Amino acid sequence: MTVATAIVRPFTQAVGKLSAVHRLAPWLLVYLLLLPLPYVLSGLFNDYYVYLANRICIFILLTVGLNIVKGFCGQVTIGHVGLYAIGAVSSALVSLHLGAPFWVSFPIGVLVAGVAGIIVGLPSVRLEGAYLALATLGLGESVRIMIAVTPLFGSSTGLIGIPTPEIGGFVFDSFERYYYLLITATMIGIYLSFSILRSATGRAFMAIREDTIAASVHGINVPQYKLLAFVISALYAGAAGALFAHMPPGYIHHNNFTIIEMVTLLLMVVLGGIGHIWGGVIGAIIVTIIYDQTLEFYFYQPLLFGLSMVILVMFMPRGIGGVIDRYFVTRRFIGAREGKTDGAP
Amino acid sequence: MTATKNRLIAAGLAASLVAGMATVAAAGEIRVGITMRMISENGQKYGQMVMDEIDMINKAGGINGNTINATLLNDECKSDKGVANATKLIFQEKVHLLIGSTCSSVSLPIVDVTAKAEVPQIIPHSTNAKITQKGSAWVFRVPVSGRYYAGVNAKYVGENIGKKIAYLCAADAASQNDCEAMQSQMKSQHGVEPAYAAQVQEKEVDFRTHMQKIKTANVDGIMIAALAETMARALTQSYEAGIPASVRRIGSSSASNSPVPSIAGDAAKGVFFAAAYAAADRRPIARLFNEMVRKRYNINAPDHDFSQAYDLIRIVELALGRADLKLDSGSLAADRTAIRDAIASVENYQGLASGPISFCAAPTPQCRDGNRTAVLIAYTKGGENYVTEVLARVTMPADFGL
Amino acid sequence: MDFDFSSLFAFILFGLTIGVVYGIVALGISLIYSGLDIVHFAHGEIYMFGAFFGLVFSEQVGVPYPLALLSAMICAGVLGIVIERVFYRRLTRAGGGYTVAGMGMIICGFGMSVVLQNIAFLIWGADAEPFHVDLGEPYQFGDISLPKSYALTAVMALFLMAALHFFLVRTKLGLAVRAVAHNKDIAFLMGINVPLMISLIFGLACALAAAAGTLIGPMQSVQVEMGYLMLMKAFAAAVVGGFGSLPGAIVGGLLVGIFENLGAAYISPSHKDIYAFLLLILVLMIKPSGLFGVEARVKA
Amino acid sequence: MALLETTKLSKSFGGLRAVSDLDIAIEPGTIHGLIGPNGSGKSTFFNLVTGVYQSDPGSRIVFDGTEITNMPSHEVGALGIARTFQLLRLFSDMTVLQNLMVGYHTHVSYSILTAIFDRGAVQRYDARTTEEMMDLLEFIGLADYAEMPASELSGGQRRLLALGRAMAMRPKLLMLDEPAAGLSPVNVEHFLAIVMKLKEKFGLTILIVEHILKVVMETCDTVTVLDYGEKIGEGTPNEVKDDHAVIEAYLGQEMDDDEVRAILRT
Repeated sequence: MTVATAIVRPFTQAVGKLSAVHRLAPWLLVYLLLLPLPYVLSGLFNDYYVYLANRICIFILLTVGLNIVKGFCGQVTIGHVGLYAIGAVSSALVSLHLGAPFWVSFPIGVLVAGVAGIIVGLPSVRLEGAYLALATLGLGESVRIMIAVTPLFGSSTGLIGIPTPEIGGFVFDSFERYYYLLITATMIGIYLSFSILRSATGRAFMAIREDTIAASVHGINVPQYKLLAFVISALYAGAAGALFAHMPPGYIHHNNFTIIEMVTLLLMVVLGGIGHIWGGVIGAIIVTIIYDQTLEFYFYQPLLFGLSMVILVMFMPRGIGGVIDRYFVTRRFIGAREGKTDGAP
Repeated sequence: MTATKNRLIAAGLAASLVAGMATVAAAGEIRVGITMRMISENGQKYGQMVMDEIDMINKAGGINGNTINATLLNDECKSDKGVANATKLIFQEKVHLLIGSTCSSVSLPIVDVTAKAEVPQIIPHSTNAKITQKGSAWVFRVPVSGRYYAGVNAKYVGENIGKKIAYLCAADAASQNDCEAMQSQMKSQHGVEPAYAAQVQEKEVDFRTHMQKIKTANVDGIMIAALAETMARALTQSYEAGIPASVRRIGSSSASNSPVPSIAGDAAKGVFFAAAYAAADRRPIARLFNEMVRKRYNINAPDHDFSQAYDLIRIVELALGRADLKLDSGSLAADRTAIRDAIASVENYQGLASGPISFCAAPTPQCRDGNRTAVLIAYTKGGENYVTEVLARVTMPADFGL
Repeated sequence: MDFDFSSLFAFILFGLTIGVVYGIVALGISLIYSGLDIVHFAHGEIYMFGAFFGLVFSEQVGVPYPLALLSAMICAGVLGIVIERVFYRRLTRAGGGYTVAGMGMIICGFGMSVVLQNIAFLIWGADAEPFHVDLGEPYQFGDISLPKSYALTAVMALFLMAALHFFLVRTKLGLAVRAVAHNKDIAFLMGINVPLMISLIFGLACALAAAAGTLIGPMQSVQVEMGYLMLMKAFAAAVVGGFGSLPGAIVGGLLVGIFENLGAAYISPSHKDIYAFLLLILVLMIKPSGLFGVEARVKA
Repeated sequence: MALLETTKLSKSFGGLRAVSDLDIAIEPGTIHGLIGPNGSGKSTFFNLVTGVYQSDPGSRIVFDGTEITNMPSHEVGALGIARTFQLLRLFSDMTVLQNLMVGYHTHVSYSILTAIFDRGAVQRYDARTTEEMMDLLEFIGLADYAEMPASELSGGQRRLLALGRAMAMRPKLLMLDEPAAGLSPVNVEHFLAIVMKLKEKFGLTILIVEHILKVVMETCDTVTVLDYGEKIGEGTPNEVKDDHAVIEAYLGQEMDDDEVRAILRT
């Protein structure tokens, strides 16, 4: 806890100072700092870490989206990989069969995932808790089966040779180059999630999560906001999927979208902290690194992951983000008590 | 005070993490990376065998005095994990040679990774024809490509069994490929359409609906293309549904895996399939191999996945011996190219496999699909102590099925 | 495919015989839901463990099949009780806060299913294990043959359901269980040992899943991955029948079985696993409370 | 004209009639009390008016000239009806200020697109709203706790927060569901004082459901008495107090004096 404090405090102070200059300043600074990361990674370590950074970026996009619908709106969806798959396959198909460049296929992939989000969301907004979890679990698996058995979607062979993006002769064909694309998308994704969640919309999501009836009575159109959360998270999943599809070597296969991937995403969100904006980011980074470092213990890896999920839920239900939040709350709490000594009603 | 201390601890943690991630590749050793599906019992045993063989080469003095350092990773038959493993092996472990994968859907994307990184890749067991059709100069396939199997099967089926064939194809990469190729071969060789064809799920458990339909369709043979366990279930259920033994059961190449006879039991009797190795092979080398596998890995009769992994190691040993390797810090790229060229120069290698394995320099399927001979094998007894017999041995022309 | 009534009858029969197994698993899921208000996402793994227990008793210990079935049920019941006591109880008791109450339970169940699956993997490996139970030649109905194992499964399943019904309706303990399922607070005030009843419910549900596993093992062979698909279908069955309704679970199971077999026979066999889900969505759209469910009242 | 008027309002749950042919009219600017024994339909009435429950056919609810029968809750809220809950239903994991900001939701003028693409505008807008909400918090005495999660507040503060959240909606009609339940007598006084001040300041109409009769007797202009979902009496507190039917329904016959005193808090 105190170690965490030591890491967090200077960071928050710096952000505070920068924000005073311009609200985008800290974002730009972080972005600029992260841009040369591939060179640092390949210099310090090797290109494999650039690849890992790319994977982390994709996971971050997924978990940030998942956190919106799950952490903020409180809707337990287990079908996120399905939307991820839809984004990946549709973007890949558009560029493979219509020959469209990435800059066309990517938004199409995102949009198709968004539309899928609406289609899933419409029945789902009527469902609560367990029912929603069941319905979305079925959805994720159904999407995978559809891909697995339909030749157009790659079937068992997968979609091969999905073209890599290109802009003005600059081809994003290596992990280093693709990283620029991913880090840009990721930073935009995180920033937008901040914009959405730190607004009336985000507060409405949280209100729905806390108490649906109270939210509704206070003027929040619950079904509409639930659907909105669904669609936003679907857009994130679609973007992650499309970026994954075009990442070299440009290959997707239905077994990239199984329930195991969903478990990994869940673990990332739970570890980082459900309902904590940075939660998904923290979780994606930590889980990917731990996963990589334990690759050689592949027999015990899933067991370790499953067990940590159970233990986290039992003993640290709000994850790392929750611990950080807790720290700030405690500080403010003490501050408030000290500031007001004459006793409140 | 405490804040400084905490900051120090944090910095220390970060530093140790960094130190843990950076591994230094040692010079003077040949680094080989392996990515395989290490989940199934057989998968683990092939992996074990490959590692054991490499150990033995090292114990016998290595290759031209250099030891082989092998790293084995599990890809769970998932393409993204396979790509991650290949990337890790290539860039972090800086391997000279990549062996993998056992699954077509993993080998397919890895071909692009190795082609781009210019690392030779040699495939122990993936039959999908597209793998070598990508035109990579860095890929070599030891097993028989699916396109050859289909040709052999179709020829035998059309001439000896009949032309009214029902197909049950599972939705995994190898089976689907086998199934489609077989159907098109039946059409081109004998001019017949399937009497019944259904695609089932990869891990289907209940085939009764299909068997009922096939029973009423009155066919000469049933082709079941599926992974071992799925095939075993389908075989059992075909007898339960009352389809007589006179209707021949034709398996895809995964019928050679031992779970098929051991799970299907008596239902495995009479099933025949094309594969790259028959345990019933009478050659001395095969007999010795069977004994070795039985002793070391407690497997009654090794299937062709074992023989192919074994052949692969022997080919790798041969090629590494021929290659002129410097193995110092600056020679990685040159060594990789040398190994590639050495493998490409392997010609008429006669090991356990059904036929001679030959590679050549051109990045074409003709050059890179090493083995073109399939043996047709039938089970004469199912169960744990299954027995097979060889029906025929057929070599196909190099550009067959392209 | 040509249509004829004999085939149609066969497909429905196939659906019924497999549906009855979905029904038993769904029964357990419904029981847990009505008793504990949680959806048990690890129930498929309990089913898988049950099948392995049955396999071990039948093939390795060498007891007769019926005894293996009973032993598997007992073992899985104990396993279920241990899981509930050690893990779930903590969460259900914690209450309060959105993270802990609903979502935590679902995530915990999910994690538990991964844990159980991988424990089974470490013990038994990933390969399918043959489960030989020789019951003799299949029954013949004209052109249709029905293996005796399926017939036995159907009979056993019906017997188990009847036994459960008898237990819940006719015994004092069953009454206590129903009271806990209805309202834990009132049951507590009436002097019922609520935690014990909850354990009992959990154990019973897990025993049912194990029964299903042992019954279906000989027909489909036993494999670590078998739990997940069964879970999906049993969930569909439970929702179709009305979540928490016990007769509904059985009817739901039969419906799912028939629906997916007809779909595989007449529409497309490769989409077989999707049909259960389609049925689930259809029911949720038309009657969210399921066929036998009662509309839940919101309390403001 | 009455601000809120229900005609033949009915609601059955299965066979049970929770509210039956209820005609209630609430005059603007008044404090209207709703009393009755447990299960007499008071909370159901709240839920019907605010759209949490659907009423039976034939019912009619009119608010400020608009028919709101079976209107979804959020639209009812937007029209200017705010309510509190018996069990408070605070947004526990959100801060006190955020709770109020949610209350203000219907008045927020920017859309989701603005939120996504013009964060600056949103920040400026929210800063203004925050100021307003801080004034309100000052008014109810919770300003120092603005950044604290609602779950950290004490019981009395939580009741105040529920009130503040309802007031953030800028309602015309404020419906309080047992606002004094669980409060000590001193805190009840404090709470009522704040309610009265709010009424003055914003010209509110208030509908109050309360078990503590003393509260009702002291604050209400009109009182409606419910029993088994039916109206059994209506009038000024003093009229109702002497009504025979009311006393019988409310106090029953078996009650001894101590129990009566306990309920009346006299």
